[in-house]
Amino acid sequence: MPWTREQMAARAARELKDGYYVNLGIGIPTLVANYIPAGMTVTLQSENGMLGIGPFPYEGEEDADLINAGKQTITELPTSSYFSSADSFAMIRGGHIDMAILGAMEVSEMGDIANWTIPGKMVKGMGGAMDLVAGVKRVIAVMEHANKAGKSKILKTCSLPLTGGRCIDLVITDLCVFEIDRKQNQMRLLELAPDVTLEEVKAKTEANFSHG
Amino acid sequence: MPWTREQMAARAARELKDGYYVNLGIGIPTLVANYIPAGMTVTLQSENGMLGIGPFPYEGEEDADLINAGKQTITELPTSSYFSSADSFAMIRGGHIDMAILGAMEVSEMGDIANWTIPGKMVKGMGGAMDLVAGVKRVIAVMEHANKAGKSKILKTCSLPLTGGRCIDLVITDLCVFEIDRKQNQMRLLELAPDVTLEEVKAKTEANFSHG
Amino acid sequence: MAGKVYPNAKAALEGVTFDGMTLMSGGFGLSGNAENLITALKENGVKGLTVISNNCGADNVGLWVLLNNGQIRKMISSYVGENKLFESLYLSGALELELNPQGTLAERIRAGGAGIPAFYTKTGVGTVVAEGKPTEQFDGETYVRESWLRADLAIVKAWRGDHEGNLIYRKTARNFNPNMATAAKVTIAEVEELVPNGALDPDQIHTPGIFVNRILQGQNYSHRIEFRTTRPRAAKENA
Amino acid sequence: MAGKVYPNAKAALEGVTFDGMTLMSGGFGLSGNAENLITALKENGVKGLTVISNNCGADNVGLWVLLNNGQIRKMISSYVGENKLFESLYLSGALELELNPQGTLAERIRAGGAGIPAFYTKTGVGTVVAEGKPTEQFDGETYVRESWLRADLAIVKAWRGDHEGNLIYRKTARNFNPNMATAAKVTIAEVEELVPNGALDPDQIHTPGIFVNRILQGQNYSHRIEFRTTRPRAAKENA
Repeated sequence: MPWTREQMAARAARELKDGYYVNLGIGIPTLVANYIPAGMTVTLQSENGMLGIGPFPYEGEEDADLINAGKQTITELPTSSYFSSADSFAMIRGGHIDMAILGAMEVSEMGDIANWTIPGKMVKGMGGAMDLVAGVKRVIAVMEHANKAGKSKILKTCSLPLTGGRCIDLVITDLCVFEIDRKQNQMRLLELAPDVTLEEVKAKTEANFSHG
Repeated sequence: MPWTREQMAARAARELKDGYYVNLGIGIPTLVANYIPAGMTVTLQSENGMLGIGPFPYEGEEDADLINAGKQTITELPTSSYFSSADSFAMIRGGHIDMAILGAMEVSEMGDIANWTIPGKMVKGMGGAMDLVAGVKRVIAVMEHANKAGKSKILKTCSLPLTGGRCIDLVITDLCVFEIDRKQNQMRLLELAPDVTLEEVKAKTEANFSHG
Repeated sequence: MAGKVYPNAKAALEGVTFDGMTLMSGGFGLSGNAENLITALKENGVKGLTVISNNCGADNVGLWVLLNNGQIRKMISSYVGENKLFESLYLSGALELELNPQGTLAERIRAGGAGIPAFYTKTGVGTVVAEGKPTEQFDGETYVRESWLRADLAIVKAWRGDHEGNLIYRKTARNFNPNMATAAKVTIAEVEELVPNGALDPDQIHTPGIFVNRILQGQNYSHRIEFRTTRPRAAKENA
Repeated sequence: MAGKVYPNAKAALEGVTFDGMTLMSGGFGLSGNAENLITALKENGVKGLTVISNNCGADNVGLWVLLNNGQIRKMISSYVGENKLFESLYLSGALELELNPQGTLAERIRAGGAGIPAFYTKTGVGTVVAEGKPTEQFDGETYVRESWLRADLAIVKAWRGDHEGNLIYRKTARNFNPNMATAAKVTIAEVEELVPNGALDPDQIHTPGIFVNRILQGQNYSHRIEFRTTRPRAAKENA
């Protein structure tokens, strides 16, 4: 049985380590915050200029001056800090964030990622995604394994415009987990969702991968 | 009669304008602060990270955490602000300081300045001088016209290692004031100290200059 | 000194706008936007603007107002989603768009204020962002060269400001404001609270007054929220 | 979490020093020096240091102590005047020196922390500083390319810090400290006051805790002043 969105978030949370500074993308990655193990200190960064994101505010306590990179209302913690956009991305680009967990439209076996545009369909922009994949020490993509038509999103080469090349270390889909060795350009199957078979993953994956 | 150090400082102060942000070098330039006309607001920057330098502290009120770029104890004003070294020199390099008034060992008729080292004699360093001459909108050199041996310090070409090229707009010596057109590479005599003659300046100046 | 304080946004804009100018506008999403100055720019009617701003507002708010009034020719932004007007103008060819990675945008603005015409970054290497730009290897990794951004006018929003133009921002409303304040020929700041000189702690100034040419007390801030997310009160007991 | 707080400077240095390492040391003149950590580095005995610091202390204080103990191989600084020991070691060939303009030094350190391997500046063009470095024209003016600086260890001094490593500096003791805190593999901060989490206003943090790996409460600060300048009390009446 494939993993649900919540289960994918929980699986991603298992990559966290005590003391990590982490940036969570919009969508499933945001849910990861709910699965940080008790007793573990993980500090969340928001690229609009904050370290130490707290939980959503209680109703009536929302503050228009306190939002995350997804423009959702949040709260601060006793150890939070605020800074400018230039300082925030100096922090990201300078390699100070330990991990980013991001959504993806396509990932290649070399660790390329496409998650910001579909030419002719979407006028949005990359926001901070290109900075995060280029600057963060370890980048995890959390995504559906295939699109609605059943076509693999784990590819030999991305077909969409890239967000970054050779920058993804781990891919968590609804079917399985791949790790990517960016130096060797090799993707390896690490684990399967319950009752998902190697054959099913092989059938639904365009990319080459090793296993076992 | 040549100008005294105090008179040179007073002459330099006449270049200030209301609302200016100014950086004053060590020595005679520091004295300029005493000649800011009443009613004129001039904000002094210290390149170690402060805007709005106040007067020296009263005895017993010195604060080791509050010094100027010459490492002298100073005070703050109600409108002062502090910032990091990178921010301070971003301010200087970015052209936000209206005027710098600096000492000089040599100035050339093209506006080159040498004021940081004498090879084989002095191991000190340039501190912020190179940043100031390169980044500040208008740079004024205040200096003795000749050395103790009577040799001109206003030269065709500087003999000492440069602090910056084509960056000086005005030179105030004990004998006279020169203005330099940095685009045209031309130096022009603007005024003479009382009882100092054009002939005397000509005799004591190696550089070419126009007058009248 | 000729004071920096202006009675309102309209007065503060006098003599500093011209058609075809480049404008920096602070804010991220709807947080930290110079709402009074944007409204005054609409009334001012200046046209053909190149606007440098992370986003372009949302329906009826922020820079959307200038977009809707046909005053913007080109946007330099990192994210323009959730903005139907923008999308339709762009797809019709009525609006130019230069997309920058958010961190590259922020650093280009900082560089503009800091006298740094170009710098190298890993961001965007191997993507459309790096196309046509010089790249170079440092320590075995490839970097792309990006150039500074400067503007004729920057409009910024702060929480508190004094008469000298010293500014303090509040929470994530800081965002691009301090960087933009340094990168324009003229910077105008609007503040929620204009305080007397001496009311701000010199150790706590985010934008020193040297960067602010004009300042005004803003009014009628919308405090609008794009995505209101909350947790139930009941959770308090378990917190 | 494995805590960041260490009982003293000696403990905080454990496991992070090695001969030949590159050290950044905050401070300008005698203001904002990590005095406890410098003393502990002397006791630690690490040798062959390349030290990046604006100055090199003064007689018996600051980095002078490490210089006098033969621990420094090379200095990267902007100003080393008023330091006889430095001068004699340098002239005897026992010490290497790389002089940088102060602003270039500060920006190279910021670049090191910000992931920017190179940038262009006008500072130093036409001087010895630009010799051997690439230059380029932007908008008709010549700029020289400078590269980032990074270190194995940065030691910084702040006024107040919490257990997360968030730091607030005081007055001109801030100087290079916030920039250096971002540019080393390991950063250790000593503070005059170690305060509980929650005691610092998140809007007022100068160095976010992410940049600080270890923190300790310092003691016995010298508060030494290099050039004591005062005005007479009598002047108060005329002020």
